[in-house]
Amino acid sequence: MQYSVKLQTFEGPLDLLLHLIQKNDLDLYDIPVKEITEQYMVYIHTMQFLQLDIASEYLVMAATLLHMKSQMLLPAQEEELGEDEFEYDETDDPREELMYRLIEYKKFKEAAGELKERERVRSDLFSKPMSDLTPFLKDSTDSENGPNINVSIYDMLQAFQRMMKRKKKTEPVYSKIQREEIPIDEKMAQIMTELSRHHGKRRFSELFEREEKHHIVIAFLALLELMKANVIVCNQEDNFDDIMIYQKGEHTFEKSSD
Amino acid sequence: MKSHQIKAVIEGLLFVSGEEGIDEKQIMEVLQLDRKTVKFYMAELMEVYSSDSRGIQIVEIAGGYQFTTKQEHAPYFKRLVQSPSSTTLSQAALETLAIIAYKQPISRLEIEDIRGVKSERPIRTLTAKSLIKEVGRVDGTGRAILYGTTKDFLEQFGLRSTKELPPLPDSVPKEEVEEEVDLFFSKFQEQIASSMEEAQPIEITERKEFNNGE
Amino acid sequence: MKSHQIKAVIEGLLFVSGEEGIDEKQIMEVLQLDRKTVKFYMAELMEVYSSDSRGIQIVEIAGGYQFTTKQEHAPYFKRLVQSPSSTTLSQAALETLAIIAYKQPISRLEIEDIRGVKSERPIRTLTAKSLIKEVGRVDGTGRAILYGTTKDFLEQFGLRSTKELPPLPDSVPKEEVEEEVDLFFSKFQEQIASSMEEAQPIEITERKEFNNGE
Repeated sequence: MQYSVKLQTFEGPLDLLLHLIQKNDLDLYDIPVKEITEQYMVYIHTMQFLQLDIASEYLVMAATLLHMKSQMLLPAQEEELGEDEFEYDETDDPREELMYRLIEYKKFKEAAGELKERERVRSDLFSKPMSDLTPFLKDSTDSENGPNINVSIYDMLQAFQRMMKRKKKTEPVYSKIQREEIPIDEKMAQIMTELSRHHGKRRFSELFEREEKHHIVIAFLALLELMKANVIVCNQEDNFDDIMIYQKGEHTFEKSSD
Repeated sequence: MKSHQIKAVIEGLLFVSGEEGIDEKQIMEVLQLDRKTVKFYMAELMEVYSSDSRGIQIVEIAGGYQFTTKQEHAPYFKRLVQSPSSTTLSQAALETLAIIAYKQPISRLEIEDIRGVKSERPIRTLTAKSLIKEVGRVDGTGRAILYGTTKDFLEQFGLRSTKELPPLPDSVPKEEVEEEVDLFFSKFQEQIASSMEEAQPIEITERKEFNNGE
Repeated sequence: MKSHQIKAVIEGLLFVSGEEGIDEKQIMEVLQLDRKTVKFYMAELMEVYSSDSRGIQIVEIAGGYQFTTKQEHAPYFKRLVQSPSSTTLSQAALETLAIIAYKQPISRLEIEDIRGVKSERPIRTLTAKSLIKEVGRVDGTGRAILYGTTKDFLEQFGLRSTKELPPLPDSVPKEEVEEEVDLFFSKFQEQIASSMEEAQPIEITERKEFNNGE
């Protein structure tokens, strides 16, 4: 129980990375990728060891880090790459993007701390409820006006509707999840079949049957294996964008219909 | 503690107690003073507040004290109630008002269950604006206050009775729904609809765990 | 009307408005004064109330004024009344709120980009608490909702306007490392140590464990 409390202090992979950087006294402007990746992976393993749920964002970050690590180890590849996508300039430091995100996140994390402090100070100031002003209405000469509030019944209904909308999003969806065993080799083969069926190009989101963690993780791991085997190339345009997978070899990288 | 500080704290105590006022005994406890000393400071404060240049005065009520406004300022408060700028309601207040209008009589807890957040303040605002009032108490321990709408509420919205309220919008506008179909929600709406017919308080809605961690 | 009477009326208005506060405009309407004159009297009153011997002060928030007690007296009131904003926000909600406060108008996706995690829940909580609201839509397909802060936000954090927010820290000072050791982290360190010793490629162990999990 103790550690679940501790774990909640991480607000996501960026928060965790900041923590690791600070804890190990690393330079945010010159992140040692190998070290931070290893520590990050150990953290993920520890979470699993303690049988805690790992949010998908943490896995995406793991992928980013591993990719970055491999990018920094391997010599830059020369590729024929269609038009605009997928270009790595040799001079680009793959860490730059991550560094920028960490700095940006850190700013707001600190700002959140300041807000918290403000809230605390503010909560030390007490007031009283608004006085009941009805008595003043009662002996008013033009009392037929009522409280004369500038809202209509539709404002009220609209407010209600907004609340329903908000609540709707809060309700959970119940579904039964059946456990499936998907061997990684099988998944790898499946991905290659998928790729050849779709002109050597596929989105990551199209590689698993359902958006369940289990499926996503397996597909993701299979991807890593395929990358290691050097039969595919992956590209992600932006954070949280879908990952594009390209088959290497006989197929050219043509643009798919979408 | 110096005497001017003691008076300052008493002033604050009188203020936060608002219309309800505060007992001599409470002041004694909070400041760890004996009755005689409290009486002494109260006399001094009342003297200060009796000045013409003050808009609040201290009145003595059944073993306690209370801040009130001055009678000669009544016309200004009348104007305040009817001032066009004091007349909008926040989303929180409107939501709360809608729930009370359709589900009355209803307790604060039930309102909070539906809204998913604390609702003391909008209830106080609505009461102060004379749109809702206490209409009864829940039986049993606690005897929670039950709220309902007032005559002023009907006037404000041009209704002859609460039966004239339009039916509740039970569907969220389509274009605004970005999420996949939610089985639970349709269930929820069905239940609202049926509970409306039966005019029962909603109990079905919130589950505590939905709000976890926020 | 003499100036001391005007101030008296304002004092009364501040008192009855309590935690709702009162706008400059409302004071103008009630007293039939122009904005400049109201500002002048408010400044004088604030000065008077700032004295050490007073237990109430006037705070300026969200374009209005409000009577509150003083921070140094908080311990005396904590025992008597509930704090106005005693419901504290989670870290997730605070981070989301900070991003919205500084970057408004901003869409959920942009917020998630900065935080690196899904942020629907904190957004809902903040909306329910009336701290943020929809302030517009992104042009084009999808028409994502743009969020901004509300007047309640200013009130809860004691701000006159969002311009009063402290500047965002743009340099990154090195912070002291928290020295909290707990069960989790000793476990964590152990694993680091052992994985370092074995010096195995991390990818291999990873696969096995992911397969077992779930």
